[in-house]
Amino acid sequence: MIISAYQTHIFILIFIYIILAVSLNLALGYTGLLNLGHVAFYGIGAYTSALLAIEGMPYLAAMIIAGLFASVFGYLLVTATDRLKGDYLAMATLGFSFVVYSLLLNLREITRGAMGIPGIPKPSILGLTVRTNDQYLIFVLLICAISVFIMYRIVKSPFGKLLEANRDNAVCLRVLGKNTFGLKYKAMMISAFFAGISGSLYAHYITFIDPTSFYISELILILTIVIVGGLASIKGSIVATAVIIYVPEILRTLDLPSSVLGPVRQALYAAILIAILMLRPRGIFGKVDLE
Amino acid sequence: MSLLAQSIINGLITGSIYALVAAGYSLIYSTNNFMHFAHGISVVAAGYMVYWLFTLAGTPFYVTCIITVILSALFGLAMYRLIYLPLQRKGASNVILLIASIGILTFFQNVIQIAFGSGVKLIGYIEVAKGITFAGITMTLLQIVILVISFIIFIMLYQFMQRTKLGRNMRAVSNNKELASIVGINHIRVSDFSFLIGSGLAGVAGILVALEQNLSPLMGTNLMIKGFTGAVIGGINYVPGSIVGSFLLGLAENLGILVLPSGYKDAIAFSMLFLFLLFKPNGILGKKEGRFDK
Amino acid sequence: MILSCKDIYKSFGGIKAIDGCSFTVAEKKITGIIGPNGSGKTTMFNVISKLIKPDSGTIEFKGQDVTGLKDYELAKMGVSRTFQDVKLFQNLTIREHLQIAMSDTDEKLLSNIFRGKEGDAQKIKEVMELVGLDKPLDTYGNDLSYGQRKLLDLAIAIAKPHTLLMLDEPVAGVNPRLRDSIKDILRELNSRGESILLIEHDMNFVMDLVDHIFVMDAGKVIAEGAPEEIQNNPCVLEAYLGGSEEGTKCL
Amino acid sequence: MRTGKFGKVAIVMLIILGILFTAGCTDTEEVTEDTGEDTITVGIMGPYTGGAAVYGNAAKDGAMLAFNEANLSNVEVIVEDTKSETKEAATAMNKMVSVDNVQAVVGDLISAATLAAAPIAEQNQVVMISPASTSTDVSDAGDYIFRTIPGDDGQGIFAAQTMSDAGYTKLALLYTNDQYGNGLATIITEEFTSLGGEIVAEETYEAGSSDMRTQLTKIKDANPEVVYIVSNTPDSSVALLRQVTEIGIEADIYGSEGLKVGSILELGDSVEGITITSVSPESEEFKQKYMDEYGEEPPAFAAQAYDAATAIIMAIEDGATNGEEIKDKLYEMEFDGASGHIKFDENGDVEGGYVLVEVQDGAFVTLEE
Repeated sequence: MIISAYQTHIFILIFIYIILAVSLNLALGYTGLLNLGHVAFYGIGAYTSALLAIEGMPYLAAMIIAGLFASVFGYLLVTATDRLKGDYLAMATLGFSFVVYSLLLNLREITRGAMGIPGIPKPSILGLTVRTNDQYLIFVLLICAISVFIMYRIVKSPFGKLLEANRDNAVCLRVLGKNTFGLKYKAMMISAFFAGISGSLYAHYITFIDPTSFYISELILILTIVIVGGLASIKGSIVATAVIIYVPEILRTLDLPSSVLGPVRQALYAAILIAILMLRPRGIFGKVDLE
Repeated sequence: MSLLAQSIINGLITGSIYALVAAGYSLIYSTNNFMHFAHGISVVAAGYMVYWLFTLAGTPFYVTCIITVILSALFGLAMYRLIYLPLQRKGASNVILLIASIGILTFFQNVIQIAFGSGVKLIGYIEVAKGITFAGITMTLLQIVILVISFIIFIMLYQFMQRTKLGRNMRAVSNNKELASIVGINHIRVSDFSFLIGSGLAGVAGILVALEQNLSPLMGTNLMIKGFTGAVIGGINYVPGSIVGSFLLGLAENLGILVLPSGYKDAIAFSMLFLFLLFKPNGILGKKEGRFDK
Repeated sequence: MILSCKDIYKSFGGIKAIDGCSFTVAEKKITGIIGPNGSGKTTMFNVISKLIKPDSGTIEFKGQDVTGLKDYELAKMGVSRTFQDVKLFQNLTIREHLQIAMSDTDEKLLSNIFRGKEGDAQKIKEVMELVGLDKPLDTYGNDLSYGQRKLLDLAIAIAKPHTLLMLDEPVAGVNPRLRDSIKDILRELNSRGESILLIEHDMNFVMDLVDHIFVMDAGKVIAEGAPEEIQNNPCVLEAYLGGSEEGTKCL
Repeated sequence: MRTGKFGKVAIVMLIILGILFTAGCTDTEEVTEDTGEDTITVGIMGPYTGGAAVYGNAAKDGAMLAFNEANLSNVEVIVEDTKSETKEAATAMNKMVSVDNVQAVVGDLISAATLAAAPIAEQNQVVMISPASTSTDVSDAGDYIFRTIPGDDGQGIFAAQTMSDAGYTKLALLYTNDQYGNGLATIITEEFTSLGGEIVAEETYEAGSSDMRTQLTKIKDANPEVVYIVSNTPDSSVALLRQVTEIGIEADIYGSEGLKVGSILELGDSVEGITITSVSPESEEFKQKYMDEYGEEPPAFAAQAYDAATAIIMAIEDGATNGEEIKDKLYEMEFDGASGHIKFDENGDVEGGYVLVEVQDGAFVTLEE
C-alpha cells in the first residue's frame, strides 16, 4: 500500500463520516429539518448491526437491517415531532439523542450498558472476510461511494428539488399539491437509514462500541462538519469531513510539551473552527440559510 | 416519609442550581433566539475567577464576588460583540451561531485546563459539615442561601421584565424583532444588555456553584445541558418560566429515582425535555406562540 | 358552480375573522372578492385552500364536499392559488419552480432516483411567455424583484394543473404597466375557459375585469352582483368609507 | 459566477488537503527509515482532556519518570491524547503504530479506550500495557495486551472480603454508571452475598455528575452498615463525599482506588476515616522519586504506569527490538516494581495485591495488615 496504516485509518474514518455528514445534510440542509437526533440513528445502527452480527447474522444483512432499524426510529421521530419546527425541533431532537443515549446505557440486558460490546466481528461478505485495514478501506470506500451516489441522485432529482422547496417555503409547496409531511418522513427516513449504515461500518471497524461513542461530542462533530461544509452542499460536507477529521491530526505534528498537549490541541481546533465560521459564515460551500 | 421529604428538598437544591444557570441562559435566548451554549463556560469561568481571586490570591470574599460578577458580564458582552454580532452581520443563521458557541465553549474549557490544570478545585470558603436537620430534613446553610437567592432572582427578573423600560424592550424584541425595530427599539442595544445581565447572572451562578460543588474545567457542559433542559421545560422565552422549569426538573429527577433505578436519572430529565417539547413547546409559563409548522 | 362555501365561521382568540360567510364561484367566469382591509378576504382564501381550518361551515369543490381535506389534497384536486405576500422558494431557479408546479410524479422517491431532470421545456416556455416573465430560467428566486416574483407566483399557479385559479391581490404593489399586462393575462386565461377567483383592492382593475363580485366586510358577505350593481350599492360605499347610518342597515 | 467562485475554493481546499496528505506520507517514510536502524519508539497514550484527564496525566508522568530514569539512547518516547474517547484511542493507536512505528505502548487507561485500541495493537504486533484498565474483557483482548493493574475481580473480591471480615453484613453500593463502576459492582455483589452479607441498596450516577443527594438519601434510608463507593471521575468523587457528609450518612465509607486523588483531601475533616481498597501501594522509593520530580504524592495509576514503562524498558534492555520480542520477554519476566510484584500470566494480567488505604489527618495512609 502507498499510504501508511495510519492514513488508511484516517481515510476509513473520513469515509464513514462522509456518509454520516451527507445524510445529515440531506435532512438538515436540503429538507430544512433542524435535526440534532442524527447521532442517535448512528448509535442505533451501530448497536443493531453489532448485536446481530454477534448473533451470527451475515454482515450485509446486519448492515441493511441496521439501516432500516435506524430508519424506523427516523419515522417515529418525525411522527412525534411533526408539528415542531426551527429551534423547537432542534431542542426536541436533541432530547431524543439524549434519551437514546440513556437507553443504550441503561438497557443492560440488551446493550450491556456501560460495559460496551467488545469483539464485534469484522465484516464478511460472501465468504470473504474483510480483515486488514486496507481491505476495510476499499470496502468502506465502496459503501461510501454507493451511499453518496444515491443521496446525490436524490437531491438532484425532482424529488430532491421538492425537499429544497419544502425547506424554503412549505406552505407554498403544499398549495402546489405536494404532501410536505410525506416529504419530511421520507427525507428523515433516508437520512436515518444512511446514518444507521455508517454506524454499522463504524462498529465493525473499531470492533468495540459503548454508549459514549454516540453522545454529545459525536453529535457536535457531525453537526460541525455539516455547518462548516455548508448547508445543502454534498460537496461541502465531503470537503468539510476531510478538513474537520484531518485538522486534529495535523495538530498532532505540533511539537508541544506533553503537559499541555491535549488541551492546546483542542483549543486550537476550536479556534480554527470559529475562524472558519467567521470567514465563511455559511460554510465553505453553503448557499442557503435556515431561518 | 422523611425519604420523600428529603428527596423533595434534594430536588429543590438541584433545581436551584439549574435555575441559576437557566435564568441567564433564557434571558439571552429570549432576546437573541439562538442557543448560546457557551453560557456554560461563563459559569465555569466565574467559578475559576473566584478560585483564583479568593483561594489563590486571598482577595476578600465579597470583593471577589463583585469583581467576578462584573467580569462575567463583560465576558458575555465580549462574546456577543466579538463573535456573535459579526457573524450575524455576515448573515449567519442560528445553527451557525450554535456551532460557534460550542466552539467558544470548547476553546475556553481547554484554556481553563491549561491555566488551572485538569484537577478538581475547591474554594474552601465554607467548611464541609453535616447540614442542619429539621423535621427529618437535612440541608446546609449554603443550600438555603442558594434557594433564597434563586427566589430573589426570580422575583427581580420578573419585576425587571414587567416594570422597567429595558425589560419591556427585551420582551418586545423577544416577541417580534422586526416590529420592535419599527417602533424604534435598537435590538443590538437590547442584545448587549441581555448578554450583560445574562452573563452577570452566570457570574452569580458560578460563585454559588463553586461554593456548593467544586470546580473542574468540564463542568460547564453538564450544567449547560441541565440548565437548558430546565429552561425549555419552563418556557425558554420567558425568564421566570425557565426558573420554575428548572425547579421542576430538579424535583422530577430526584423524585423519579425514588421509583426507578438511579441510572435513569438523566433519562428522566431528557424524556421530560422531549415530552414537553412535543406537548407544550412553550413550556409551563412560556407565553409566546410556539413556532409551529402548521 | 365550481366552488361553493357555506356558513364559514372562523375566529382567532376572541376575534371573529369570518362570521358566517357564504359564496359561490361560477365555472369559466372571473369572480372577484372586494372589501376593506381586515374584512376577512385573505382569511377566507386561506380557509378555502385549507391553510386554516374553519370553526364551522362546509366547502364544496366541483360538487364534492372538500371540508375535511388537507391543503395539498385539495390542491391536487385542481385548486391553484397565489399569495399576496409572495415568498416562493428562494434557493430554487425559475425552471425548478415551474417543474415542481407541473410535475405530478416528483413525490415518488424510488422512480426519481435514477431518472434525470424532467420538465416539459415547451410548456415552461409557453407559461413564461404567457405571464411575460422575461428572465433566464436559471435565475434564483432570491434574485427576483417583487414584481417578477409576483409574475412567477402567477406562472406557477397557472402551470400547476388546475380547474380553479385563486389569486390573492395579483396587482397589489405592482406598477401600472405590469398591472395592465396582468389584466390581459387574466382575460386571456378566462377566454381559454378558466375559472378564476380573485381578491383585489384596486377597484378599477376589478370592475373592468370580473363577471361577478362579492363584497366582504367584517367577515361577512354584505353584497354581491355584477360590477355595475356593486358600484351603485350604498352598502359598499359604506363599508369602504364607514360611518353613515344607512350603512348599518346593510348588515 | 457563483459556481466559479465555489469551484475555486474547492480546488484550493483540495490542493491544501493534498499537500497535507503527501506531507504526512513523507513524514512516515522518514520515521520508518530512522527506526529501521536501531531506535525503538515507545508510545504513551491516555486521556489528557475529558473527564479522566487527572488520571491520564498521572499515568503519563509515572511512565515518563521511568523512561527518563532509564535514559536509553535507543528509545524514543511519544505521547498521544485520547480524550477519554474510544474513536480517539483507535486513531492514536493507528497513528503510533504506522507513523511513529512504535513497538510498545503504555496505555490506555479507560477500559473502553483500551478495548478499542487493542485490536489494532494485536494486529500490528505492538505490545500494549494498560496501567489502569480493570475491565474483565481486557483479559481476552489478545496476546499483546497486558496490564499492570489487576482486573476488577481482584479488587471486587478483596473489597467484599475486607468488608465482610470487618463484620459488616449490610452493604450499600454507590457506583458510577460506566464500565468501571458496573464491572466492580457486579463482582462485589456476587462475592459479598456469597459471604453471607446483604446488599441493602444499589445506586448509580453518571460519571461527571455532581448531584447524588437523592441516591445518598435512599442509601441513608436503607440503613447500611457500610457504603462502598466506586468513582473514577475526581469531580464526582469530591461532590459525592461532600454530600455524604452533608446528608449525614452515619455508615462507614469504603471506596475504590479511584477515590485516591489529592483533591478529596481538601474536604478536610469530613473525609477522615474513609477506607479505600487500593491496589498494592507504590513503594516508598517510587513515592519519593515521584515527589522529587513532580512535587506531589503519586495519584492513582502513576505507579502502575511506571511499572508498565519499566517492563518495556527491561524487555528492550534485554535485547528485544520489536513488539513480538517484547511480548515474549514480558511473558517471561518477573520483577518487583513500584506497584508490587509484577508477573504477567497467560492473559497478560498481573496477580497484584491489594491494601487498605485510610484517610488519616489529611493524608492517605496505607494500613499494615
